[in-house]
Amino acid sequence: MKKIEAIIRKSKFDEVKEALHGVEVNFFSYWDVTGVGNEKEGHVYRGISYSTSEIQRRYLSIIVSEPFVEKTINAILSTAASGKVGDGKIFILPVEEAYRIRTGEKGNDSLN
Amino acid sequence: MKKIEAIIRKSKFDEVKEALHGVEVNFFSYWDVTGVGNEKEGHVYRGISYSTSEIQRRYLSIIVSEPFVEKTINAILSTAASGKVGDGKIFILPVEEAYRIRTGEKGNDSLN
Amino acid sequence: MKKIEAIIRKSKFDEVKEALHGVEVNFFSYWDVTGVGNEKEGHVYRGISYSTSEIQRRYLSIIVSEPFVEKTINAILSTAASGKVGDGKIFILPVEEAYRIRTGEKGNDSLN
Amino acid sequence: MMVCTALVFFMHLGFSFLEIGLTRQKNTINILFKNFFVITVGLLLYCIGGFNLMYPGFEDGDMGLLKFAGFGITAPEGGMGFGYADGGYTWWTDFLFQGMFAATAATIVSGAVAERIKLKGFMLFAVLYVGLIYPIVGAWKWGGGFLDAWGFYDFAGSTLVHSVGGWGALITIYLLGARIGKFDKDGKPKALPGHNLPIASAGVFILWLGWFGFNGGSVLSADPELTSLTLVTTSLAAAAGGVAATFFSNLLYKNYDLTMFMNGVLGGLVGITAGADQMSPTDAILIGLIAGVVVVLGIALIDKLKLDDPVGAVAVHLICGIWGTLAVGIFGAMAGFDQFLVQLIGVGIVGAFCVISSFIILTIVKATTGLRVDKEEELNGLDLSEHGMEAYADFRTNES
Amino acid sequence: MMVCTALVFFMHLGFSFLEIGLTRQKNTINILFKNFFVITVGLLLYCIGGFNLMYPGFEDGDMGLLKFAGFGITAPEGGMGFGYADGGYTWWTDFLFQGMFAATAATIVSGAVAERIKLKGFMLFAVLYVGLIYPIVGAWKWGGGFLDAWGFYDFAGSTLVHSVGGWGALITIYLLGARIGKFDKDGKPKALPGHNLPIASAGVFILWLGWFGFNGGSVLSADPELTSLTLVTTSLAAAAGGVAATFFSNLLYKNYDLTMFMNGVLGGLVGITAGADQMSPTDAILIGLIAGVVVVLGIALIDKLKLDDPVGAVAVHLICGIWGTLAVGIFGAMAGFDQFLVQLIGVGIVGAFCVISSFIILTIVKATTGLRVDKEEELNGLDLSEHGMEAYADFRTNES
Amino acid sequence: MMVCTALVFFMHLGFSFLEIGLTRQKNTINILFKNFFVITVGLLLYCIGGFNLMYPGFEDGDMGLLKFAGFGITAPEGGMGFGYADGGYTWWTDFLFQGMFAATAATIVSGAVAERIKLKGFMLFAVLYVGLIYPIVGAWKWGGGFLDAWGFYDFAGSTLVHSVGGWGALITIYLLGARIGKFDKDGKPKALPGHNLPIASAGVFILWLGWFGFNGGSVLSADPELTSLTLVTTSLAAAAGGVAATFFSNLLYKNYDLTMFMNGVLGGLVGITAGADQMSPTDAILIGLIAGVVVVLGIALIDKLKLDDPVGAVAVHLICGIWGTLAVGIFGAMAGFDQFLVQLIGVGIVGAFCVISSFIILTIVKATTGLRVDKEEELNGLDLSEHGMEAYADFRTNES
Ligand SMILES: Nc1ncnc2c1ncn2[C@@H]1O[C@H](COP(=O)(O)OP(=O)(O)O)[C@@H](O)[C@H]1O
Ligand SMILES: Nc1ncnc2c1ncn2[C@@H]1O[C@H](COP(=O)(O)OP(=O)(O)O)[C@@H](O)[C@H]1O
Ligand SMILES: Nc1ncnc2c1ncn2[C@@H]1O[C@H](COP(=O)(O)OP(=O)(O)O)[C@@H](O)[C@H]1O
Repeated sequence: MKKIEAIIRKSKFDEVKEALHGVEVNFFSYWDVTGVGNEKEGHVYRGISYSTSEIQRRYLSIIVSEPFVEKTINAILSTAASGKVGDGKIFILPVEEAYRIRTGEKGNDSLN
Repeated sequence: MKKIEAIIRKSKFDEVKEALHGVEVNFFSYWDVTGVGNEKEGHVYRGISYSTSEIQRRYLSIIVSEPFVEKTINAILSTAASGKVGDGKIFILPVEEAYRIRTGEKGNDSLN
Repeated sequence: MKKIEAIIRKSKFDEVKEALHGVEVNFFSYWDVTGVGNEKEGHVYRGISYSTSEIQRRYLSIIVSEPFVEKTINAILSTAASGKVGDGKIFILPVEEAYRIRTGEKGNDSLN
Repeated sequence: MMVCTALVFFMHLGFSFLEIGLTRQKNTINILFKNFFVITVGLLLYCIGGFNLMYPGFEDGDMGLLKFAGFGITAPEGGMGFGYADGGYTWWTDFLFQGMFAATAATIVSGAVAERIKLKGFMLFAVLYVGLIYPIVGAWKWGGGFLDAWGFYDFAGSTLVHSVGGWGALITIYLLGARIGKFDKDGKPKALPGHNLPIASAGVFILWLGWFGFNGGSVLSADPELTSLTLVTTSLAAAAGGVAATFFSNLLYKNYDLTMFMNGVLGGLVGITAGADQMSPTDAILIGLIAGVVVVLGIALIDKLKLDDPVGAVAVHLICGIWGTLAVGIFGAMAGFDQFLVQLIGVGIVGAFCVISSFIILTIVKATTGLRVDKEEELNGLDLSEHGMEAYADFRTNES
Repeated sequence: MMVCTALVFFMHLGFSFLEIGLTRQKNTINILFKNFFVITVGLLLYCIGGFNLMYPGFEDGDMGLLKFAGFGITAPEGGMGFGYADGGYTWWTDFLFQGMFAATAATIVSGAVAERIKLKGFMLFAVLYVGLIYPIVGAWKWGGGFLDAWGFYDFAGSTLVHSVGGWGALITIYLLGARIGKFDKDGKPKALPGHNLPIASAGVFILWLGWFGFNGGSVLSADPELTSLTLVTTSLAAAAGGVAATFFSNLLYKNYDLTMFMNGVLGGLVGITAGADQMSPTDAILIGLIAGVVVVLGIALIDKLKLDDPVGAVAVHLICGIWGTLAVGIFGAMAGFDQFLVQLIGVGIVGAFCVISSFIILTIVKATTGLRVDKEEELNGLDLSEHGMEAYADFRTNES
Repeated sequence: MMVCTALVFFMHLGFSFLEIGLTRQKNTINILFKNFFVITVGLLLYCIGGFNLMYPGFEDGDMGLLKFAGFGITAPEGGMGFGYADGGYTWWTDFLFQGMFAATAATIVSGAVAERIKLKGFMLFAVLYVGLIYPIVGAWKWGGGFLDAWGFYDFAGSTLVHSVGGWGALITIYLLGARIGKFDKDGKPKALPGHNLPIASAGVFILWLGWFGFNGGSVLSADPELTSLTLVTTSLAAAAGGVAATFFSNLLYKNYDLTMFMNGVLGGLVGITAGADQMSPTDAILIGLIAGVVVVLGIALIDKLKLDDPVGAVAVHLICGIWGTLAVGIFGAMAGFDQFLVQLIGVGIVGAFCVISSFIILTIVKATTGLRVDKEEELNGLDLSEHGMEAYADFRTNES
């Protein structure tokens, strides 16, 4: 099992979600984070123009079993990219175990 | 050391928290996320009935030393379950090191 | 590659961020969480005085390549500490792979 | 007078804001819905009743019932809304002004029972309480009934509006029980903080503004001197109530509690309502100061009784309403022991009637629609479980 | 009358709140900006136009144009704002009252086109619509033009204000297209829930309050009887509209939808506007009840037509505006087949004119500033892309 | 007049909303608390002072003090609130209207010092400023003092209310220093965006509404022509101010800044306040346009001076207040070089007095309660550190 953490543009979320469903990844959790990165966003507030590298991003946390890892990554890579700086990142972390709270089952069975 | 990520129903949080305190797990962090899963929730907005699989969930991040892993999992499993679809998941990830910022100590000592 | 998760006081964030930039760690994501820990905060609401161990904290998620791990930890340790209970924790988790969504590159190259 | 009607109408936004702001976000839509329900249905009920009172058929029935109960209200226009149509304003204005008042009683209840009452149950309760109990009590005094004959004085409704609402609130929260999490296993009260204090504060400002209409309009004439005195006493009592509550609660609890400030202002306003036209500014300030202290103690008392009143409606409307009614016998132009006694009796009779009738109504409600939502629904919030909507769909929430 | 002007001014806050509350947080600043723009520029335009109408130079030009078009408006003061300056109020009050009205038409459009229109395009549209179309139509009736001569009746603007705004909204959303995500691939409507229902509810309360000024002030005299009757009919229609919409939508969709309650109240208010001074309370309630049902059906209809109207402006202002105008021929003192026919013709002519002129204006807009923001900007929200600011900078958001 | 009093009262909600909206969420409760404090304590102080002025004892003392200082105010009713009680309204109304005004001066300061002032220090400052400085200055003109004798004109308080507040704000923010994070190490200003722009916008709408009462009520008579002209000039100046500020700031900074729109509207309102009854509509528009530009430049100037004024109080109230006072000598019925000079002198004297007295008061404050919270408290927000509460307990926040 792997944990796939994807940090994407909020405006790409709907497309990414559909692509994930397309490869049978129907379970995940997400929340919004502030990303500090290369992209700069111009703001003006009361006459002060400033540009910030702190941008709202969406954080997806997807735990999948090994056979799904690649499909998932490809689904995200192909839909979340706009080609402009700031498209985000995908990270893969090892997961040792998973439980489904409802039934108590564990292992890959608990994932779907 | 392990990181225990638990995604639970918000309405179960108070019970889970007490159970965790019951097994001496007094330190953790949590935040609210949107979960995409099997459970569907019915909504109506301005005459449009729709059901969504995006549901607010609470995300608990608990880092514990090995001896606590099982107790923690059992505490969550026994309190967070309602038996209905959508009760959530628990994931176990490896943690290599931990530091307490206040003192700089590391290892298991830093955890409590 | 490692994932550095740091839970810090919100009031220390600006200093931490500058310290990170100081050691060339220019990329990370953060969000606010509720921390359950040793620190207690006194509140009063409509005549009910109560103290809570649930305190708002900021959660930093920083993925760095091995050579940066130590610098990053030191940068955080030296700026986030106030010496009072509740300064927070740093956790190090293994990361297996990283991708830059914009270009699809992977490995350490994708991190900066 | 028409302006006052508009201001009294606007109080319903004030109540809505106050109630929303002092409760948790997961029940926001439910509270708003109840408030819209109360003002619209209240007005319509009032219209139906008002009209019927003009035609013999219903009037006989209604009055007959009351006659049977022995309260000698015999004048054809003995009901609400027509009794004093001899001033410098029209019947229409009076109807609307009174109609806006009527709904207030149910709105007061709405705040106290928030976050756990079943929507259908509340709707049934509100219809019966606004449609029957409030006008019956009102007729006793403003309709020229027996309380009026005895010399009971209640200028703009400390008893007739606020206490009537407050008693209803008290009985309902008693039967309903506390919200989950309000008391811990040992019975110690816990804080369930309101989710939007700016909105709640705005509610208080709007209510204060509305009180200019409430008390100002109750002069029921364009006499500028009396009306303006009324506005001065109203404002001073509000100011004094707020200040007293803040500093008294600061003394007790060692913090500057904004919600106590708000409740103190409201307590002062409710306290002055019964005698706003009888008091000098100094009297008004005294009444307000005492009301402010009373509110703080009242809120603590409610907690001690293991009752759960999220917005402080009982302390503000019932306790300060009683205080204000009695104050007419203590301060101002009408003060005197006899008057005090009459006020006390009036408070007692109205209280007894409201308590009994609330019990009866709530028993009916319990038997038919049910009174309280089930545990799961309450934990998830009434917005999702009763309305299937979220009040702040775009915001990440945080509550426990 | 001056109070009414203040209340009508305050309606602009009501509209702003309603529109904000029913849309997503990422477009909040944009909507607020549009509302500020409409009220300020509307007033200034009105001032420029009003003054010019007083001096022969411009007046000749303007009237000549209209004369040329064959609508026999010949009186020198045939324009807006001066035509009925014979009552018990001053020219200045009248100017301001009318000026506050004028901006309303554009505000109605603002809500419907929210979340996707280009700011510059909207500003251009608003200037032309408020500066030209609204006063031309207004002159036909309130300025003593041909509709007035035919006996067309529109007390406070069901047609002249609300339908004019509503037609503009309809045409603009038709040309603009739906928001991304409003319809799925199969054309089924999806919900894009509003982000702040307390604010939206406050908007409805404020609008209701403002309607006291809107309808009350349109009596244009201090006749207390008529004014107060107007307030009663206005309030009862609002209450009836809200109740009807709620229970009718509960019947259809099996939930208690707060936003339907709100739209129902507004529908009732718009519905009564044309004949507020001609109706008995019972008539008003009937008009309101029907308006409530009409709003619910109207909203469903708009969805079915694949049009996207986030706040329900077309259902509330256009459809209920038409209903209200026709209702003058069906209910109340003026009812009669002839009157109904005149009303129908009036609705038709105004509709045709607004549709055509909107098309022309929007074609100009499209050719110059452009009408719709591009996809990326829309997804990121207009607040960031057009203003570079966030409405709630300190809150963690959640929208999809 | 009573309606105007209600509207002026309501301005306090407007100020609260504006100040909250333009600051960060972690200081919201603190700001609300200060606003409640100012209005309630302000009213009570006013009442105490007002009454004392009616009894020889205090009056002699007070006037003696002032006599000693050499400002020949000798009339027994020389203080505020009684001087012009010869119009068509009652003493009570006048008291309340003036009392609502009085608190405004401290409210203006409240906004500028937000997010870092110590609560106790502010309370002490407000008591002294509202209780002493404001009435002393007011007596010079409205109380029939020497400024009045010289022919200084200030219709509704551009100088007597707004500048008095503005000077206090300027001195306090100078002594207080900027918020942490407002200027970077190189002294370049950074943005600390307001957390709730809908609420801030509502504040502006409410203030505009309140200004109808502020300026309309200051006519202090029921002369409908003058009152209505005043409302027209007030509204046009507001509109012009908003439009000018928006487009001027768009020119400078290339974006459509909603907060500049809001400040521009307020600048226009403050600017017209001194001469609202003396101006033609065209004059009003010109005054407003200039005020709009002045506000934008003023805000930039404050930043350049390394002062930190989160809500723009100095630019709006002080700078536009001065501009409005001087404008009486430039535009309208009273224009003329002599008048301009008198206006200038009046501005100068009031300014000097406010600056000096603010310095003295703040020195006392610093020595007793302390002026500024410590660093930790400021970073954590005053809501937690001074009140132990959160304004939006259920929402996940985001600020930096
Ligand atoms: N090492 C990292 N750890 C955590 N988050 C990161 C890291 N690098 C980038 N991110 C996230 O990804 C977002 C996009 O990265 P950015 O550098 O702006 O664009 P790009 O990947 O196109 O060069 C950032 O805003 C941040 O949220
Ligand atoms: N593979 C996953 N990765 C991340 N989060 C998941 C995953 N599977 C489930 N979740 C989270 O758990 C929640 C409950 O899962 P769901 O499938 O609805 O119920 P159940 O576990 O009872 O079958 C989801 O809403 C989602 O937040
Ligand atoms: N084991 C843990 N897992 C996750 N978060 C933790 C853990 N321990 C501490 N934290 C986070 O760190 C914060 C500070 O810890 P606390 O125990 O209060 O202070 P200290 O580290 O100074 O003893 C907590 O509020 C919580 O958010």
